[in-house]
Amino acid sequence: MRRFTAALFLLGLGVMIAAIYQHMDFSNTAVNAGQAINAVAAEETGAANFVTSVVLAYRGIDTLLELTILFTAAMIGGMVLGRRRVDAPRDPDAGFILRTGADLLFPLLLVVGLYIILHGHLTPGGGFQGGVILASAFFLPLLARPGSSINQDVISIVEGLAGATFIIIGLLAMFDGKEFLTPLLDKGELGALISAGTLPILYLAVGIKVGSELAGLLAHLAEAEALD
Amino acid sequence: MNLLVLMIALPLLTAFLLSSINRISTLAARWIGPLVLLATAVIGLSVWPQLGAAPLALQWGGFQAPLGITLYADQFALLFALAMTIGTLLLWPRSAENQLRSSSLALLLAGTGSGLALSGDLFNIYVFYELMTVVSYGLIAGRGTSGSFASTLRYLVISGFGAALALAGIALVYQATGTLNLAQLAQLAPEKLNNLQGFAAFVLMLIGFGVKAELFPVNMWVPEVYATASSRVSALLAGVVSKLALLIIMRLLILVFHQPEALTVLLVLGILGVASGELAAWRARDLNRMLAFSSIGQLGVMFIALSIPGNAGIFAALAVMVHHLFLKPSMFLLAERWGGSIEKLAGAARTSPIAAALFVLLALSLIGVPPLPGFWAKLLVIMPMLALDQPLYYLAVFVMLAAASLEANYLFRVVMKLYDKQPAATSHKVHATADLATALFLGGGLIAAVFMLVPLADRLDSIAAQATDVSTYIQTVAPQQLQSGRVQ
Amino acid sequence: MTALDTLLLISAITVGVALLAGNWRVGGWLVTILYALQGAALLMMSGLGYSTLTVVQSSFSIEVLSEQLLWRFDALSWFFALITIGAGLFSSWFASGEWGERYRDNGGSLRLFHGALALNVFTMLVLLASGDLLTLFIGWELVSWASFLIMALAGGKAFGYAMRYISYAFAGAMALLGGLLLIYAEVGSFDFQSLKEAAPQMQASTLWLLVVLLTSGFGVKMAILPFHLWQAKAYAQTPGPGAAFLGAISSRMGLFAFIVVVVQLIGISRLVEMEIPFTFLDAQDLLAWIAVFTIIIPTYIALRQHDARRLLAWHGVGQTGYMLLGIVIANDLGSAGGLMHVFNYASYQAMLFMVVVAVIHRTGTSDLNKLGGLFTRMPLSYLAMLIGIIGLAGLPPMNGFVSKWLIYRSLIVDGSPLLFLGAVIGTLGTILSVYKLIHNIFLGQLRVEHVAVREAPLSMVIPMMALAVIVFVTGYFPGLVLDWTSAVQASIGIPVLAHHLGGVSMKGGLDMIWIVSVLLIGFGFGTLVFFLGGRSRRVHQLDNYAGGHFLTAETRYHYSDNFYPGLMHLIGPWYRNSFEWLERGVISAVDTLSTAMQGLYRNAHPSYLLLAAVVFALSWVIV
Amino acid sequence: MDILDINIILYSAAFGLMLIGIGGIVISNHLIRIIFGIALLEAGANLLLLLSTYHEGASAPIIVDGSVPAMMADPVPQALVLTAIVIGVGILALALSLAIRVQRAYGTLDMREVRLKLEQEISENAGIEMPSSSHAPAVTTANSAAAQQESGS
Repeated sequence: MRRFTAALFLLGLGVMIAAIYQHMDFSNTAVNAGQAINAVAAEETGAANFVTSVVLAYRGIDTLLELTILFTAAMIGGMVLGRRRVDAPRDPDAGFILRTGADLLFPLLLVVGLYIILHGHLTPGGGFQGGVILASAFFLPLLARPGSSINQDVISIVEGLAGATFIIIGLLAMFDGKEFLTPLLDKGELGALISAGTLPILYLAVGIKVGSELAGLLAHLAEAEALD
Repeated sequence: MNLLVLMIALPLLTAFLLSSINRISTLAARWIGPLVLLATAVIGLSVWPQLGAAPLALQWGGFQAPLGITLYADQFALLFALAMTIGTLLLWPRSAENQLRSSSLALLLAGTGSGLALSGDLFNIYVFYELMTVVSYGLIAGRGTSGSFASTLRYLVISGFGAALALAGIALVYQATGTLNLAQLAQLAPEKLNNLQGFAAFVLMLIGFGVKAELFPVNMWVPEVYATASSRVSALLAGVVSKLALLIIMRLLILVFHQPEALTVLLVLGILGVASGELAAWRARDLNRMLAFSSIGQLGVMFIALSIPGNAGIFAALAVMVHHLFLKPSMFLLAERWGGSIEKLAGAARTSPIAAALFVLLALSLIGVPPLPGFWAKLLVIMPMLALDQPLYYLAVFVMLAAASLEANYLFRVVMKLYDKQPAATSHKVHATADLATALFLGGGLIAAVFMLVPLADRLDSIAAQATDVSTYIQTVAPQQLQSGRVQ
Repeated sequence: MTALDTLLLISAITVGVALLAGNWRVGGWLVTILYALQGAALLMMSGLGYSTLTVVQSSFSIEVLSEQLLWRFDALSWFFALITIGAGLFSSWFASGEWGERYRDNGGSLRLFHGALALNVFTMLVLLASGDLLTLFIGWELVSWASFLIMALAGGKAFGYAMRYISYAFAGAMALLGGLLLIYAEVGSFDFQSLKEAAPQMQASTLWLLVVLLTSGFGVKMAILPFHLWQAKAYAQTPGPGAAFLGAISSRMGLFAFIVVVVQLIGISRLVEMEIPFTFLDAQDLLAWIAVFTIIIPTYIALRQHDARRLLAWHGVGQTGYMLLGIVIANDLGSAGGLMHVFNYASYQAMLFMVVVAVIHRTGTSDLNKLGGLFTRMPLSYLAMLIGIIGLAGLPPMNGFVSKWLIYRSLIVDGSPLLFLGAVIGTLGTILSVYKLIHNIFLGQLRVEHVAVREAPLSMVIPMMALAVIVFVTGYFPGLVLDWTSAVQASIGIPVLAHHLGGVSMKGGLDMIWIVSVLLIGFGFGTLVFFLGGRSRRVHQLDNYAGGHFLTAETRYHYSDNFYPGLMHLIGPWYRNSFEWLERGVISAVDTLSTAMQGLYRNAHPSYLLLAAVVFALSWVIV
Repeated sequence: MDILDINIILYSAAFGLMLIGIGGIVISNHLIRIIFGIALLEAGANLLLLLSTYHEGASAPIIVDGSVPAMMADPVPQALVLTAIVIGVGILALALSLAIRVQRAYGTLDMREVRLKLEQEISENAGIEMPSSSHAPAVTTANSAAAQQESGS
């Protein structure tokens, strides 16, 4: 019965959405904050990738907050899942291919991840995408060698410090008499690797933070079977 | 440069660094949280008088609105930012095993709460809201019982559902106006959002943000969460966090959504909330859930107040909110040791006379007995509603008054139990000193309010007037006009 | 500082002293003296009672929500305050001696008792002093909660009854609040004067809503039908003199507020204009009939009680009907009768409760089936009760006769024979049940366990006797009270009753001095004949005959159980407890709704409701 | 309106994803499916956000080698969606870890049973009898007596 009425409601919602769609106006999409940003971003931030400008400069606080969400989620995840039982049975060892592959891939992933992070202000990519690659770099050996584990304490310190770096860079701007999170340093030449002031540094912090948090979270989830 | 951003940044920074600090010194890790909150509270208080004259708009990162994100501080926002900070300080979670984590969570909650109150950007509000939600998951689940996990998960489901809908609402707003800045939205709303799309966006956001504000059909998480979370967390959630979600809805109503239909939706949901909450509380047989249900009822009253058009509604809602801000945490603190079956409370007044007396005081104020502040708050809600002379508002008044008599009935059933001359077989637990002291402090605030009624009302009135002043909001933020046409 | 300030200040001090010193040996006396001081402060304003002063303002006033809150006394307030303080004084006096010691020894807190009593007096004075609708409501709530406090003092069973009371009272208060705020919405002010000016222009529908809300609100406190269930049990469970105080004056506060708002401000003439559709009745008739049923039903419920305190308390409910009836009739005779009945009733009800409490004090029970023959042991108490029940039954020469006469007379003048008939039926029930009271306690044969019983201590007897004197004197010289009621009538805008010291000056009027003198002379003559005739012989209390059988002293025979079997056989089937059923019905309706709501909140799928809410909200606009 | 208008196709995808997600949340009883329903709903909402300033033919808002494209897409929704996705990931992870714990404690992931067990736990902790539920028959005295016998024997 509930399913039936729920399906009816869904149908109703579909009809409502169609009605709303009918009333939507697609003519003025060019007038928006984004286009205004496109016009001034290169000048104001010095980053060639305007999405990066938005993520780190114009909406930097959003990014800080989403990092915090990730941080919090990882922390709560750790808290909820608890620590590994000492006497928990280990997973069977992975095969030769996975182990060797993981060993080979680890430096490769590390490099790719860092590359993507450091070029975040120039090309598509950035701290989040790179961070995820970093996380997989650290998570892969864990799959290959179930006995080993990531030191969660180190992770929590690393992620904390990375997040703190983000905020401290923001606070430095305040010491400079500017608003919190104002980009600092020389903007450099548009399109160069070392340009856009503090944005790449921020992205590095984001990348490390995302990487460590995801790695920690994944490690936790992977061990979930053996938790008390 | 303004120190106000430190209210948000400092707690976050401390939360990030807490585990590093813990490595260096556990003592420092224990005390730095409260100290930081104290500092941020002082910062907030120091800014307070200055905001009375003129509100303040800050741009994160120094970018001109609407390109960057605006932080808009008027006394209305700061009041709740301070409530969040001080509330967290008073209700600092104390758990033996997870002290470090719950300290971080409390810091995060304070920082986010302040940010949520002060934010002037729609998407930023969403992010703050999500962060606050995640933090509250952590606080609830921090109890560590299987019940707390299950209720968190159920809460997460409905909250995630709501948040996604709110996000869709934001998308609709951005599609229609091309901006997320509230000031600019306020400028554009009469032209671009006064249509079906705007209303749909409002409904989606109302229901999305309403989950935390205990709005009627999306508040099913309330009883189970408050029954499984620790009392301090319940106090925080019911007392402060729900008000912040309400504050978002108020901001949206004042600045962006002026449709009369929006008010009617609020009114209907508010009435249903009051009726369902108070009725359900009437049969509750344990104190925690009784308080949970009754808080649904009181939030319903706030929604009814919000539905009154104009300044009077905001004033009334503000008064009810501030009253509830003091009252509910105090009640939950008392429920800390009195949780569980009401039957078992028989004779508890003998072992803890002060707590029982405080409970009576709180109950009286809650049901609105003059001259306690609860009465005046209720009066402020009802008076403008009757003046409107519309059937639905008459119904709302009737429901509120009937609900108050129900409330009197069930709360005094508890009081009667407390003062029962035949004590229950089990011995009663005495409240922890810190809990009782905090509860007394809050209760004392209520009594003090009785003697400062007039200045308090004036103050709240001016805060409400400042909050409803849309033109000042726009002027203060001063968003640059968006250029029409494409770039190059 | 005005006289009113002084009065309120002393009253507040009384509360403080009672709470502080209530447990001391002299605490009760201290409080009693303070009541006397309150009385003195009230007498400073006695001009109000004789129309030489119209109003006494309090210098204390605050402004809240841009409303100026005022407190002041007028003739009506003064009249009620007089009764209140008097009741407080005598009750406190009564409680100060042996009763208090016993109460304390039994584990009661005298501090709380005296504090609650003083708080009741104080809050009532605040209510009586209210100068606008908002202060009226504040006073109203304060009085409600103060009575709740004193009712709940006894604990145990009393908790349940107090709970029932506060449920009724708070619901009533909410109806009242709704009514007052509706007035505010209509008039734009809480001011008395504005309402008075605006009332004639109000629409009939608004007025109906107002009258229903206000009358229900005030009616709960007065315990008129159908809100009468709470009162008797709650009063009966209140500790000793507290019951006397509550019975005497507490529920009269409802009447006071009714007079102020409905009679004085809205005006009875407006009520007459409000026709009930499809009948030949109007709102005034409706109220009058409610009053008559409030007389009849509770009085006959009282007849069935076998606990003395409950019996008296049920009478309290019934007598309210007379007062309301008189005031609703609102001519010079009726309103004077109604108002005077407030005074008279307070005097003998307090006394009767005191007698019963004294009996409990000495015998330990108020069960009418377990008492009897106490006349020989407690003659002064007996005398007090005799005077009290004569008053309660409304027979000359006591004051109750005067007020009832006025009310009956007004009904006849008003041309309402049916109402008159109803009132008389009520009086009949009263006479029957008060006889049951005095017979079962004092007459007949003494029970073995009560042989050692002594007269109540002086601390109890003196207040009883003082009240007895008041009952008799104001019966002899009703003009004393009629002066005050006339001042009240003048201040609330009702024609003033022409009166003199002995009674009413009109054609076919009443002169109590004459009547009572004749009665006394006749009585004296009878006594003379009785003693001089030498035909009487003193017999032992147990030396009785019954049904032709000689009963030895060992066989006690006291006819108390199953009183009035013939009458009960006749009217028994009419007792249907319909109102109890009604009450239970309401409760179970709330219970069902509550269960349903709880079921809603135990929903396994909260998301489902979220979806439904979104769909409904959207469809409401789109469709 | 042309049925093949690109807006219609894109928006139907977004709304369709949302509806499927909502369907999953509302109709399914299994917690994992419900969580995936939320993920789908979020994906739909993100797509909607991304579409809010969609313009056919606009290029990515990146300046490559100093040349500015003729029409650049709005970077704001892209940044917003990036944020929203990360938030979604965090919440998803959290939900899954909670689900693991719930499964371990209650032995089920069926929403109805979880609700029932939760109610039982709350009532037990509060020391009150569990109110009768519409989802489970009330335990009659006969039943419980039989159960006791069984456990005793």
